[in-house]
Amino acid sequence: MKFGILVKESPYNNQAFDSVYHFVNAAIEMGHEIIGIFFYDDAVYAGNKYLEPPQGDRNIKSYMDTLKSKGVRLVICVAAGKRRGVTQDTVNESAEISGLGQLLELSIESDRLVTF
Amino acid sequence: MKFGILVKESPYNNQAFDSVYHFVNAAIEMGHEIIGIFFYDDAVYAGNKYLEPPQGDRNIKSYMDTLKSKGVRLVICVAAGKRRGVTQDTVNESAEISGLGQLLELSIESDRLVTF
Amino acid sequence: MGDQKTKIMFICSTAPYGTIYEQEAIEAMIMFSSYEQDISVAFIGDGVFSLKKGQDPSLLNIKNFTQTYLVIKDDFEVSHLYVEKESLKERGLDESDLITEVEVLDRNVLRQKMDEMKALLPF
Amino acid sequence: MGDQKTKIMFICSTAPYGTIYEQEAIEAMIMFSSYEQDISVAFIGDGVFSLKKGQDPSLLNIKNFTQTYLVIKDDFEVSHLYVEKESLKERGLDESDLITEVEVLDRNVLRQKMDEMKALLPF
Amino acid sequence: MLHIVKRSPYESSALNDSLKYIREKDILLLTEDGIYSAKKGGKFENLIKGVLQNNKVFCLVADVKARGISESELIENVSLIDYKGFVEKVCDHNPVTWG
Amino acid sequence: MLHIVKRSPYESSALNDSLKYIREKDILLLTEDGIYSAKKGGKFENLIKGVLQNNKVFCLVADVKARGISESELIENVSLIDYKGFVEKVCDHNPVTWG
Repeated sequence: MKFGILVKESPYNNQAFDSVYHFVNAAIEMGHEIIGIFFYDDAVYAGNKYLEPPQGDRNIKSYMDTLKSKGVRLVICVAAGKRRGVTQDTVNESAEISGLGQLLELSIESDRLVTF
Repeated sequence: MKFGILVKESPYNNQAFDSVYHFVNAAIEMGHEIIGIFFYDDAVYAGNKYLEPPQGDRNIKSYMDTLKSKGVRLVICVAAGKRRGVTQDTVNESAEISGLGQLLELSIESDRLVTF
Repeated sequence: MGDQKTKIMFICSTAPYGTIYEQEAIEAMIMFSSYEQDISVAFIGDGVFSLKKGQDPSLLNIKNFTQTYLVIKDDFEVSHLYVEKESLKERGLDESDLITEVEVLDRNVLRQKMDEMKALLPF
Repeated sequence: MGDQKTKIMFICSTAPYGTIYEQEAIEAMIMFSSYEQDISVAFIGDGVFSLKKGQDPSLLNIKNFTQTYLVIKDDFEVSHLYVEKESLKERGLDESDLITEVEVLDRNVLRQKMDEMKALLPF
Repeated sequence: MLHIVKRSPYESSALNDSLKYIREKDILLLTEDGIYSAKKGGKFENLIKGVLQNNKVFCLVADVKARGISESELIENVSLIDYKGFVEKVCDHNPVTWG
Repeated sequence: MLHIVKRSPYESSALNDSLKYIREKDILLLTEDGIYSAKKGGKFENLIKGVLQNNKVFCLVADVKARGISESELIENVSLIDYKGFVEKVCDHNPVTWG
């Protein structure tokens, strides 16, 4: 099946992005296709390249890099990102910045859209 | 009176920092002293210098600058900030980065500590 | 994207201003509507407060983004604005308290609409 | 900072892992305790879940930060760990479910402790 | 003690949590989405009326206006205050914020 | 429909909101802090038992273990699934996330 993912919650305040990470890894292992993860609302903070988590703590940036290395598109909403300081200048290289049209495309092209 | 402020919520996701802004302005106008605002948890995102809010929208950066111009210390927690990518390299010039000891000092030196 | 329109529903269940979800939901609705799909918006729970008449957030320096709902069907081709009847009642509101014309539906009927959707977007 | 110790209470009312509040509250407690003030911690509501025995977040790649409570009184000189009795009961828990020794208090008694505090820090 | 409630009572336990700790002479201050608690005809009308028998209840006027709640839609004896009033209440009472 | 509830029922209305929309053949999936809903002896035990009469209820095992809830502490007939099970449920049912 083809999955699209929408994540809305802040990566450190909430467990949501952790859940996305584990869900997506499981889906890929099972042979499903993830056509993209769309980061909206406070979730765009996951795309900041300056994150420096303490040792032994969750590492959001390495989660992003791992997902990217598995071929998953990581799309940061341009409008939500701009407002919050996640822009072309500050975005993690594993992620890309694009518009809300990408979320619509996920809704159309996926068999299932899952929100976290 | 001397007030200390603790703000914990994300500036865009929540109204909390807006409430801080209006509360602090009112307190200063009334002749009270604000000995500092401590940004913790997701509130540290308010200290990011890259914010570019759309026209006509709330402007968190200009709120920070206004508070600073009124002599209010804006303290971003170093540990919470590092985790979230708000560091010496990315912090708004109106804010300063410091440790949790500053929050303790606010608790001790203020007549009232208010959490938002 | 094929010929058939995709049915997508925004489920708005959060109050305005206290959090940003409803404001960014509207930004998404506006963008979606330019792609000629079949977009509907369901207001349930605290989401119904977004449609309350008389909102004036000027004292908070926040713009009244809910005004967009006045034109969202005509200017942005959103197909339906549904409001759950039970949520209105629980909040002491009725249709006359709302800023624009909507389809007030029983929860059961709204649930049937949800079943027709390809994707549900909760905000 | 003067001779008199300042009485400060952390009010922990959030469950662990789902949100970061409890983890960052502990980081603050540890830092505070090195300044020789009078620090207490009250667990109310979902905060009591932080003290539940048997937590193992390894499948989530999250560290079990609540282990800090095992040593917080001895190593970090936090004066009191209070747990609200009513919150335990509502969640089907009792003292034997908790990872460390605490003072279980009736809500009324805990409220009296709050009245003695200079500052209340809700997390 | 000043109990500050800023979340909607329909989606958060904050109002209920605060009421467990409210005592004589305490004040309940509703801000942000918390002001919906004080709407006439809403689910929490009786709860707030009960609080009003022993305690004063205030709503922040900027938050009430933002959300389109007119004065006549507020439960009787709930008072409106501005940010300066908020500051005054904090001067008078040690604040605790719920939710 | 797959109803995903990720907030604690003690502090959020998400569980209750989901149950207003649950119908025959729907599934309730408890994740993150939502898993506290399924704890034996807790305030929501009867509510969940009621749901179980008509619907299947699942808890994400990683979230249950993280929070120190043993299998014997879960309400009877609530089933544990891992992330792959979660993926399977989403394949079978259109998901909606509450709260």
